[in-house]
Amino acid sequence: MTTVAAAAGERTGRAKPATMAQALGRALRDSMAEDPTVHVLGEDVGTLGGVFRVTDGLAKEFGDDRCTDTPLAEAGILGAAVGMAMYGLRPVVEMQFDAFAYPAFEQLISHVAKMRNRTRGAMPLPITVRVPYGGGIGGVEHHSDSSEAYYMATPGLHVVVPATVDDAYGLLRASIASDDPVVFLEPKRLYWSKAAWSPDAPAAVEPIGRAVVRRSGRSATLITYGPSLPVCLEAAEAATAEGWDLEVVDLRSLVPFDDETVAASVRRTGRAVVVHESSGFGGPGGEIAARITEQCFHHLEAPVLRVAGFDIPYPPPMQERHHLPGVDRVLDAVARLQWEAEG
Amino acid sequence: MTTVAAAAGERTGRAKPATMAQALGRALRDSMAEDPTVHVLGEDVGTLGGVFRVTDGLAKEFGDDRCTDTPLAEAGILGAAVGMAMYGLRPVVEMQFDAFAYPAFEQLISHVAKMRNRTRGAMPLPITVRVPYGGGIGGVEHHSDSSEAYYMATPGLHVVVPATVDDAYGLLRASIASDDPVVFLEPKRLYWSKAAWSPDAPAAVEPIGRAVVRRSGRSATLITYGPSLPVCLEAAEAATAEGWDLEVVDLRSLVPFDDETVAASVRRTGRAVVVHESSGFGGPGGEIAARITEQCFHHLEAPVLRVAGFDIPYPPPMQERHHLPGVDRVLDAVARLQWEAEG
Amino acid sequence: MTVQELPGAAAYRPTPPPAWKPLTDPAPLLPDPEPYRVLGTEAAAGADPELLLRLYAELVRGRRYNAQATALTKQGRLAVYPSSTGQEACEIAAALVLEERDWLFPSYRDTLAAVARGLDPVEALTLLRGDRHTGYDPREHRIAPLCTPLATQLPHAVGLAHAARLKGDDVVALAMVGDGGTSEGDFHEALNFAAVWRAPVVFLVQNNGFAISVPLAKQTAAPSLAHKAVGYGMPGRLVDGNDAAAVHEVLADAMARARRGEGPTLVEAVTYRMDAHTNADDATRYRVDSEVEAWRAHDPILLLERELTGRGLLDEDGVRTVREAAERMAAGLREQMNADPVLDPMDLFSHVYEEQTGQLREQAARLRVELDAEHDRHDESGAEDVR
Amino acid sequence: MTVQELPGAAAYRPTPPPAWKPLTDPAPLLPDPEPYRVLGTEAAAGADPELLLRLYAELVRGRRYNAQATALTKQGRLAVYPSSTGQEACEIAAALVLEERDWLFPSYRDTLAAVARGLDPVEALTLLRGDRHTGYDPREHRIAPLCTPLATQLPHAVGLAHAARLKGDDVVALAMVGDGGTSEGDFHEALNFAAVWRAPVVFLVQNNGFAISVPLAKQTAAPSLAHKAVGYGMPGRLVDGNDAAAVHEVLADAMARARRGEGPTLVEAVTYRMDAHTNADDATRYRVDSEVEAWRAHDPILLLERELTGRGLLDEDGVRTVREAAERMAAGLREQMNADPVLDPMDLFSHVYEEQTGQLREQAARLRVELDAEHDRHDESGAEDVR
Ligand SMILES: Cc1ncc(C[n+]2csc(CCOP(=O)(O)OP(=O)(O)O)c2C)c(N)n1
Ligand SMILES: Cc1ncc(C[n+]2csc(CCOP(=O)(O)OP(=O)(O)O)c2C)c(N)n1
Ligand SMILES: [Mg+2]
Ligand SMILES: [Mg+2]
Repeated sequence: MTTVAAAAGERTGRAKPATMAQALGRALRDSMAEDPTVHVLGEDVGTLGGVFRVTDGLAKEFGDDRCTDTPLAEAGILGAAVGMAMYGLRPVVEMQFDAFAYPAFEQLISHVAKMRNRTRGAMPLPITVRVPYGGGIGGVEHHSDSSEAYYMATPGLHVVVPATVDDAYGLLRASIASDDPVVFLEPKRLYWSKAAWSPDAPAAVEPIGRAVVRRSGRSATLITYGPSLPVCLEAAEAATAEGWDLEVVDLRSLVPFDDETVAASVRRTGRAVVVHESSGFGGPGGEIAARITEQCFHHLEAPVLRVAGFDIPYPPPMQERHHLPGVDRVLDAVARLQWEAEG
Repeated sequence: MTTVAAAAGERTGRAKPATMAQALGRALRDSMAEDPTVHVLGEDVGTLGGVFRVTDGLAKEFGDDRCTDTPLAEAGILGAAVGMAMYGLRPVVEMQFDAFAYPAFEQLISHVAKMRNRTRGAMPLPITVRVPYGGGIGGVEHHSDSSEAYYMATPGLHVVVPATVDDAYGLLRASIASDDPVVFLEPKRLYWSKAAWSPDAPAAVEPIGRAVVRRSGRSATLITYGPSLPVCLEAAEAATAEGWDLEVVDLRSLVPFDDETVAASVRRTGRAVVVHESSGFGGPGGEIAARITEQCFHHLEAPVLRVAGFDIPYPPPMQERHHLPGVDRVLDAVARLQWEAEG
Repeated sequence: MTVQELPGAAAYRPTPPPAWKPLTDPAPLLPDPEPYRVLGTEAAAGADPELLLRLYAELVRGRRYNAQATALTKQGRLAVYPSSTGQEACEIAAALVLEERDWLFPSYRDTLAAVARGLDPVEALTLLRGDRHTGYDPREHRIAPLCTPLATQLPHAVGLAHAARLKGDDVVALAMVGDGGTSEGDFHEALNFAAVWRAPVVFLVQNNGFAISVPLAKQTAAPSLAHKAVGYGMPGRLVDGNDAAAVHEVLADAMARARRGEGPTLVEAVTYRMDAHTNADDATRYRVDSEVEAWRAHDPILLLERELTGRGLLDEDGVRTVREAAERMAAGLREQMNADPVLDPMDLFSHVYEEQTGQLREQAARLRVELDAEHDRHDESGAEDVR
Repeated sequence: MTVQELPGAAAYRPTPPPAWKPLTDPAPLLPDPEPYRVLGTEAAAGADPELLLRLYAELVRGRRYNAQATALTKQGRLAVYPSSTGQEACEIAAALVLEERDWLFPSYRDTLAAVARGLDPVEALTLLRGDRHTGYDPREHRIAPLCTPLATQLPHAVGLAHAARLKGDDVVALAMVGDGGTSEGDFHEALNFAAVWRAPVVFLVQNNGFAISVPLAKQTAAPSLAHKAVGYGMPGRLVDGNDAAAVHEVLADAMARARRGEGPTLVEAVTYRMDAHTNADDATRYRVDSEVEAWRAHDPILLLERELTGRGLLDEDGVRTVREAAERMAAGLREQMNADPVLDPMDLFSHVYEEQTGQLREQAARLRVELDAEHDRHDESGAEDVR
């Protein structure tokens, strides 16, 4: 793993409001500045700066060879990145939207995830695949898929999902620095979320794989990540009116999965709801609920419940609000956590 | 849905030992004979009869236009099948091996699964995608993947996995007759498993979506499907020596999921182990365990446990026996079902 | 006709190189070195005046449609609109060249082709308004759903054309794709299947110079996109995509060829996207105004108007009539799009499968409860029912 | 050199059709109508006798290697073997044409090329024996892992060659693929990227007439597979794949071209798979013996032997020496493959990630317990330790 020293300093610069998109762009820039083997490639990432402007300015600063507009072919992009990584580069691939990563599925599953294992460690592939993902931005079909279940089920991949501006920077730096391939899911609807953040002295970069408690509470635990974190935090606030003091855990990475943090929280609270935007059936929530139950069975006052997108294809923009798990749906699940049993 | 009258008769013919591969071939043949819109296409399905000989004889009987050797391009095969279905045909696609279905992933996820919904029912796609899948046959890399987690997580697809010779016939007939797309996973290592079976008067075709209790028992329920059914039945026999009377549920389809049968069994036994060959993390077992827990929480004496393939890329042939869940691993999980609590 | 019976294929056996022969003769497959043109050339004399006038009226209408749809995005009446301004000759010719029984496979940019084929503009725009994924019954209109994942509609067109041929139906599929889309694996696989199966399908590539911001030179190093045809054993045709008469003629030839059972054709129409990629795009980031201006002089409406007026087939009155009709269409569209679509959220569960699964029934019931609660809250607060 | 600086690309701006010019001149890209040959033609006079002798020795050795590996499947020493018998000229020429610093990207059929490049045959065969996915360090040998998913290795070769060029290293990648593999989308995307990036890569298609059972005529309708090159703007070359001297020369030219920075080349070598697809295949189901016989008369070893003996460069003694060396190699391979590989099941968890996750540590611990129990049982029963 390359060092990420530049990012490891103390936060000394003056914090100003920054968006997640800006923090991601800055993470790319800092990675490229520090490590000449980092190359960005994808559709429209160069001259245009990406359709979400995350790569804005990189081609100008580092040249077209470091930030490259590729032909329009996702399997080709990821396949070429595999070859570049085989030669010692550290490619960061942008897939323009979630559903447009599917053409690269074979390269991802059959090569990216398996090359280190196939060569018994001789040829790791330090590739980061950035995927703007999820709904809530009024996108037409194919622009709002939550695809994390596919990647989670594939041994050999790391799956990382930032939910805050800080983490967007830190986790992307850590992902690029990782010698393992990372599918880096960027919640599109948080791209323009803002937080006080100093690009000059970003917070220390933590290794991938640590969940974090975003809000402490004692009644029950909401377990979530990425686009659903703000929903859960809002729900937790609203829940105080009902007398519930909810803990909120942000997973930050689905692989590796931080069993310790999650189990510790649920053992404390005795109740848990997993919240995500992805469809429920076969989605991440099943795995998470099953793990919690295996590890905390005798601490559980109620079954772990799941609040998720419905088991339907992502709806058209005018209907998406009905699909996306919102505060009410989270609170409804909390209410179903068999409180009467408490007595 | 087209009728499957020919198969709905009583079993009157003389039963002889038949393999699952033969029963599958017979299902294709009978479907084609009955319904001229059924077309088989894929790599080597014609002249050769498929690398597993499942389509043997079809090109001869029905001509190359009904059973077609395609160019070597899985996305093209499935994409063409979409167009054929749009025109009213009922294509049955063969993917040569599990990992070689990945190039068709975008067509499957972004079109096959979504076309009915996209067109509000105007253009359903009655496509069956046959995938010889799973390990245990000594196949080199890419020939032994368990890919059901990907398909399960995709609303719009049915996911069917036969485990017996009878079901191979019946479920394939039902899948082809279904107006919805079906990913039909054929456990490779059961291709040559035999059972007494009469091809002349196959058993009645049940609709997709019903699990079945393969062995009744009262101590705990093993929930499984496809390649792991024989393992579970063997484990259940062995378990009698320990005094455990295990029930074995064969899911037969992962989508639709038969909550009733599964929950009824677990409510009776109070303990459950989910067994499958696919990797555990993010695999079907998480969903299944989570559902059971949601539905049977107060009947459970112990958390639902999972026995699955390890969270590793599928190993080379000489190592696969260590990866595949066998009888011992199932019994070990049963032993961990907190029997002491019973007393 | 089975695959084996195809000329060439029947006889095919691998032969050692001393006797090796190409499967097909490459010479007739190669495109002309320059895009074919009709307007302003000698070929124009042979063009049917009625067709030219029809094309003209449709081009003007199409231009107006593009402008109106773009305006609707500004009013929040459309979620997004990828304009085909500048490319109307391709859109219109593609629609007009089809018989009623033929099929159109449009990409996400091709609502105009669908409208020119007769689809109600509101139905055509549903995807982009954001209320439904597809606003029409594809089978009724023989227009496949507007396709967003690039090039994925091409194998569909091949499969459909193949199925029609097997059934003995005289149906040709015309599939549209952009220059960027030609880089996708699905383009390759579709063209190969089409040629091997001799499917009655015509591929129309609108080379408008860009895939969002990426210019053609970063997309391909080929002499032209039409040259890709030879690698599949089908003819490649290069045409001036702003010359409606030329596009119509080349496509008509390709359709006729397909109908005769001679297989697919790849047509590259060289054109230019005058607007930004969509209303959300900022084209100044990747191209210079002078380039846009150069193309303005080669505008498809201009070219046709010049031809028609030069030949006395069109006068100021004629122009006015055509423009007025286009204005009426635009006004109608504006009005229709002013109404909020009436949507039932419960529809989300209606078409996932033929029969709702138990899970979906449960989820639908949950949403029902939420909606009723929302309804009650709105009733109490006197607010409008948003369902 | 950046993409923008490439000739053509820098100047590229979409121009309206009156001024339209092809990006590249198609004429030099088209393959000759017949496969290029050296042996038995006038060109043979120019061939280096030493190279011919080297090729000959390697062909004979390669044929013996194929036979031995096939025999090993019968003895259960290999899980499967896809033989390249009949295709040795391609395999050997591909290996010999590379400099040490160059990279080879073999498909699953190309263990012979890897062995001819210097890889230990046992290491080359590990995948097919079934003990490891890859038996060697790809970076040490500059041989990518033998690739099973068809055509997926081609974009890897492009990416690697591109990376090397960006670094200023004089490295060319040679990527091998079958006729069937050319139908995959990855083939298309790789060739397009290579041409746009001008990557120093050579694509060698071994057209051996079949993809398992599917003959070329069901795979493509193209004049030849080499004709696909023009669609990417790279030269296509057609060569007699059983003429080792010709394959070597054509590949050497393509390598030199790539080294000069002129970009990729597509080479189609017309050859024939004399054995079944693999030992598990039954070729009688899809082809007739007479066809195999016709190709036997055009055997790569025969062609070269005829040339060498005709020119007095090889006599009976020379043939015997070469055959004996091949026999020694085969005997050595037999012996080496007789030993059971020593495998540690715990390795299953060692290379999934750089650092084992908690989950994997737990799973490894569980397997450890199982193995210990198994070990104890075997100890008790006096059986061998199978770990
Ligand atoms: C598979 C896929 N990848 C990426 C995209 C995102 N995308 C939408 S339009 C577009 C550019 C398309 O360019 P082109 O094919 O030339 O068509 P044009 O927009 O010029 O009509 C891209 C990259 C997509 N829709 N599908
Ligand atoms: C993506 C993919 N699809 C299918 C297969 C199964 N398969 C293995 S070899 C083969 C035929 C390959 O034919 P060709 O490319 O001509 O190579 P050859 O076997 O003749 O060397 C097929 C279909 C595969 N390995 N990868
Ligand atoms: Mg374009
Ligand atoms: Mg071949």
